[in-house]
Amino acid sequence: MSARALERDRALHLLREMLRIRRFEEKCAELYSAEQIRGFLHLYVGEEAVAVGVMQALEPDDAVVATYREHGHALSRGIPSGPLMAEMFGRAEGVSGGRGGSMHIFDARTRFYGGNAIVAGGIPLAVGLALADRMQGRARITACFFGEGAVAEGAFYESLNLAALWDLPVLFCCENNLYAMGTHVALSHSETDIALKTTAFRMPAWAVDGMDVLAVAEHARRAAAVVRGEGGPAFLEFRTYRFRAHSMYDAERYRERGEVQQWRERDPLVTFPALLRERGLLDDATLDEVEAEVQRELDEAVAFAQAGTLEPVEHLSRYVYMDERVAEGPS
Amino acid sequence: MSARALERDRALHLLREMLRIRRFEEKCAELYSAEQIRGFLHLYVGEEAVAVGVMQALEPDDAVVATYREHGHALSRGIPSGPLMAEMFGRAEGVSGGRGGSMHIFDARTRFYGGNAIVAGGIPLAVGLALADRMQGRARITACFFGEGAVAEGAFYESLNLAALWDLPVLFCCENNLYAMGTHVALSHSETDIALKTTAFRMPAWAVDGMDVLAVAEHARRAAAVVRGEGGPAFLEFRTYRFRAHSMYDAERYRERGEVQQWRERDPLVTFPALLRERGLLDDATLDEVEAEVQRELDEAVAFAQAGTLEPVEHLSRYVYMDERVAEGPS
Amino acid sequence: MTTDARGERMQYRVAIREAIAEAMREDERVFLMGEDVGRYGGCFAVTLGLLEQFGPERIRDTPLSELAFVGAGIGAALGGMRPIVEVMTGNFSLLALDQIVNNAATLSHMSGGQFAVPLVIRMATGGGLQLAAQHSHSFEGWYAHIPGIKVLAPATVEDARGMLRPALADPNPVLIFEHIRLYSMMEAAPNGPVSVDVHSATVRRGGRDVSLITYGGSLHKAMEAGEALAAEGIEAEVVDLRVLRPLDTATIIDSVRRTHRAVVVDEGWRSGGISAEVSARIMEHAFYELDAPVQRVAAAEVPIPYPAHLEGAALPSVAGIVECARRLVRGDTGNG
Amino acid sequence: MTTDARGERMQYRVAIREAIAEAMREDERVFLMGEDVGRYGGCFAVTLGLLEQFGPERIRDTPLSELAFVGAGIGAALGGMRPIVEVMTGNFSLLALDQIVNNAATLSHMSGGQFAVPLVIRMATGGGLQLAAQHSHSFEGWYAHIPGIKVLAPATVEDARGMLRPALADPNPVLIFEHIRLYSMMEAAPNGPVSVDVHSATVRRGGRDVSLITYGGSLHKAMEAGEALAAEGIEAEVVDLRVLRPLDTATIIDSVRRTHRAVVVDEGWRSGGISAEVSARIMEHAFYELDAPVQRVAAAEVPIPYPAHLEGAALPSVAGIVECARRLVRGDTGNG
Ligand SMILES: Cc1ncc(C[n+]2csc(CCOP(=O)(O)OP(=O)(O)O)c2C)c(N)n1
Ligand SMILES: Cc1ncc(C[n+]2csc(CCOP(=O)(O)OP(=O)(O)O)c2C)c(N)n1
Ligand SMILES: [Mg+2]
Ligand SMILES: [Mg+2]
Repeated sequence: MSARALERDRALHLLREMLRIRRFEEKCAELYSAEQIRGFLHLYVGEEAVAVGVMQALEPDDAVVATYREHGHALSRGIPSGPLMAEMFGRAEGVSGGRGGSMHIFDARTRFYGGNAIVAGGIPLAVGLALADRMQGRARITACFFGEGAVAEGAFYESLNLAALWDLPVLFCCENNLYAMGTHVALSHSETDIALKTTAFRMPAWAVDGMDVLAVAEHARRAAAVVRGEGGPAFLEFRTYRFRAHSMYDAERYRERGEVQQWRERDPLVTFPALLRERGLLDDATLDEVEAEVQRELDEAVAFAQAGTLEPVEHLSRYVYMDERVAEGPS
Repeated sequence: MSARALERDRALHLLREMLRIRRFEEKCAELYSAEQIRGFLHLYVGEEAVAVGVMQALEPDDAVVATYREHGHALSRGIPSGPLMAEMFGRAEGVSGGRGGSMHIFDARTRFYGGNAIVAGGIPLAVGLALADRMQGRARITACFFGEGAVAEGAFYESLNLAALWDLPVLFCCENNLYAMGTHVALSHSETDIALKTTAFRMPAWAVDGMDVLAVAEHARRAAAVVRGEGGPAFLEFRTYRFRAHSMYDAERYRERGEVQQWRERDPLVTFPALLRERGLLDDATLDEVEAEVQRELDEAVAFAQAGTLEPVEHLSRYVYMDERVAEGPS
Repeated sequence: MTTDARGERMQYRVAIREAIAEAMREDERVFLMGEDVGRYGGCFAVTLGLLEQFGPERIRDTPLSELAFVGAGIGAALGGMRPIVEVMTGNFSLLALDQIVNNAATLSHMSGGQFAVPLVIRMATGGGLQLAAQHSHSFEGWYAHIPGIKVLAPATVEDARGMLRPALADPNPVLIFEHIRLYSMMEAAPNGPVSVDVHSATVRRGGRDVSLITYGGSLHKAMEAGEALAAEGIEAEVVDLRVLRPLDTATIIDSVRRTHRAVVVDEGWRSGGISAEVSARIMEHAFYELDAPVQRVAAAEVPIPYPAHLEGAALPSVAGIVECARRLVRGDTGNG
Repeated sequence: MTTDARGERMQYRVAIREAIAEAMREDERVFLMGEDVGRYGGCFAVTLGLLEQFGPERIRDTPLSELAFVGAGIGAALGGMRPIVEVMTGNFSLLALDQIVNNAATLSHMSGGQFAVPLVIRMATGGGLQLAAQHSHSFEGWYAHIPGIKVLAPATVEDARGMLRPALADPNPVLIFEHIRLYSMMEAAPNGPVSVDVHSATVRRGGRDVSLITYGGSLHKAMEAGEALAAEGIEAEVVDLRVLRPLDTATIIDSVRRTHRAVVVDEGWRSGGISAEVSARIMEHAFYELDAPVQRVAAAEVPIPYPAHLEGAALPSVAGIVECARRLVRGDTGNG
């Protein structure tokens, strides 16, 4: 394949991945209104470039730890959309057997360790996963996602210190979307330059435009190489924005419509296709094709979820305790 | 009084205060061996310059929050040595009514809020005390002491952020004595330059020679003025050393005798008297006099404690709940 | 359900909001802090509009730092304020537990009575909204184990409206647990400055055949069960504990003396829940009054799952209460 | 006290140390982490010498970061290791509770059984060394409320030696509570690789008049009380619960069936302690076997104070157990 063809392939892949997330979540919002999805639903709309970009830097054996806003990470990590949608529906065919719902996506096959709904609750887990790799002499890394709000939690600081102190292969990925629910970063942090936090731990950090999927991918690639190579942690702060409400219960009293509008101009699903067109890598026909593909996958996912079954009530207590050692996936 | 006389007075005051702590604690160690003091006993021997120096910067209305290693802070804050020693003995005449013992010194009169035996557990309290002052428009400050080990706790980071974010009048005083129990600072922190931690919070910080009581007093004075004036927090890291074991249960396997020896050369109770002699502010007679004074106070304190009574067992449940609003001291 | 409320009907969340606003108007020392209590309006919309009324100093949005801001609440109480700290849910409060148990609950006692901690901590509790295994648990019974704190569980709009005032007047730390399923409930609430008793349990429904002893979100299930049982000719008395620490043993025992049978209903997990404590107290104080062993209807011992049918199966249900009470009254407890 | 131990006598702390060393020798995936477990030798000298044997990678001193290193233990377990995490005392473990309750206890269930968390957390518990209100409390009964974790309480050197192996083999998080007063106790311990049963309670002393049901540090008080009661002609059966979650109800009930009377002895606070759960289970499973109401001897509901006489008064005592059992057997329970 020519360099040009390669570039085009890669670009279309990134676009397709972001689109898969966008369409998947738009559908989720619709299904939420239709009461087929319940509980808390946190959408990633606007932030897709971050998950998609970072995932390009991971190997199949690496681990991912994410938050309750993790559909994008799950999809771009390779969790099939059918079981993912079935999970939203609470069906037994869901990726977590339907028990977790939107906030608790788990997948042993892709080493996807949640889906954690305690803000910053996944960060110590990531440190531990990396510790296990380090002690077992494996070259794997763990990518750990969290918001800028999580950076106020003690768990964040304790974990960064441990990771740096013990030289653990964690790629910390902070998604700074300026808000923690309704609390602006300036009301959460005395020092709003999030990447500076790592000064306290002697950890290398980079701030990255999280609306630019190529920038994300490039920084993630470099940082992941550092982490994999030397075994020590690295920190990436992605400056991004969530276009929609925090969850489906949010009236968005805390920000101006104008602010959202401004950020929408930087929508990666607007700017990236535009860039590709400019570079001659995308035309209407191709975009239509990608959209159609994505739509097909989504339709199948919804059909899969809707055909899903409910776990028998008699199984309620199953897995409160594991009876025997389970296969630990590709661990 | 002449400037010289003033200087002499002040110098002798500092010396006397440090000596009071040293002799008090040496006596405590002895009484511990004699089983008159029980539980955990953490001595401050070697670190006296820190508490004594900082206390010079406080007004009577300010608040102090300390740790389980707080005899020095209590004495230099003005808690009388009789009730302090009685507390060690668990007598009803103790400053905390005998219920707390060595680790839980409380004194409403001097606004001494513990004596906290959860590492870093007092730091959020200090933030709250300062918040109360700020909201009530009072110019008081809160001095909060903790070790470099505590700096690894999430509570530390969360608290620094809150204090800086809300511009609260807290003077954070980190006593970096290089060890947390048996764990060297290099095994606790990926970044061992503790004062740098505050970069994460935009808080002014200074590192100070904690073995030099004049340096401590001078830095504390300046920092306290900043805190009192502008209302925002400041951070002081005191580089110091504990000469004795962590507590009475410690075999000190984690450090070389030579290291202790080296630090002993910087003992403020050696170097400060030497300095005063050099400057012609101290002679043998005066030192003997101070020693005698200190000894007299100590003898009285021990006698007071030994004459103390045991709280009746029937009072065990008293103050689990406060029945009526108590006088809140000078709050 | 409230017996002497004469005011207008309002939502439980509004009742809490009004109680907070009233306290803030009356006492300058009162302030509210917590995550998203201000600009967002509260994660369950309890505090909506308070920021506009009282400003950001007194309706204080905090960073995500449960341990520090709860600790700061304790410190502020020591410093002369009357803080109301909101922790979003019981599950998150575990992050602040050290400050609550090791500081708030101990300071008065271990200082020999020198300090009081007049602090109120409010939090949402319970399941039923499909929020899954990190948002749905009931820890109020667990907190009720800790000497030095008090634990309130308003189950009615009247209590939601009236418990805050005495809680703020109390020189001790008081935790208030608000059940997430009750926030939207409408009931009549008393007008004006009100204070309800925060020492006693109360009988919400009289009956002679069996006592259903419960609190919070489960009260409403027990009341419904009472109706259903009445239709079968079984007269259930429903006791609302209201105060989980200190427990009002006398009201419990009085009820059991009347009915000689009891079912404790609790949304906490069964083993080691407050239902066990109630059962043990009846054992100790009314053993010879019992015609049958005290039963418990509690949450299944599982992390609460997301799907509605499994969550429903995990939590106490009206049908489950009815069946348990029926068996108890009919003398079929399967007890050896 | 142990019945079938044939090995040499050793301290409880040494038994734990040997169990750790054995596990580390046998399984490369096992490692120990916690504050001062290495260079210091462990705050209660349990791990003395292990660093020299196994090196700093596997005997890992941690910073003061309970939340993160317990969470890292969970993560390491997910990643294929078999971590033993030491938290110095139960009081400090509250800082890590979020990770234990919201992660360790839920991950298997909420992931639909995809992940196991084969983690062991050890901590010291209990009072009696005059360590006062932030070091002396007993939270093992509290932890026993949480589905998804298991809770062990070794009361003998044999159990201290033998419980670690099955705990490490368990794919679930297992918490082991070591009573601070037992560390220096000497008893015979079994030799070589040993594993004790970690599912059952056991009868440590036979008797027909009353069951003293207890565990951990209180076992020894109950045994002493048993002696004293025997001298008065009262034959007490002493049940050591050993496993606090899941509780072995059958052994408890069997004993009550024999004795028809029970006293639960627990160093945790009375209200909402594990003693309440034991009482409630007897209520549910053996009500008709009871000749008198089950009694509890538990800690006074106060933060444990420093002075010996007050601490002594706050904790269960041999005399208190004897008196309670005597009154129970003589039929004087003051129960209405
Ligand atoms: C410990 C904890 N506290 C509070 C919450 C409620 N909550 C859920 S998401 C959220 C905001 C988190 O903000 P951030 O970390 O920036 O992530 P974002 O939602 O912006 O992606 C809050 C407060 C929670 N889930 N866990
Ligand atoms: C939360 C918590 N963890 C562990 C301990 C046990 N402990 C008491 S003091 C101490 C070391 C603290 O070191 P540092 O903060 O440097 O203070 P220092 O003792 O050196 O003055 C430890 C680990 C504790 N008291 N609290
Ligand atoms: Mg955010
Ligand atoms: Mg230190």
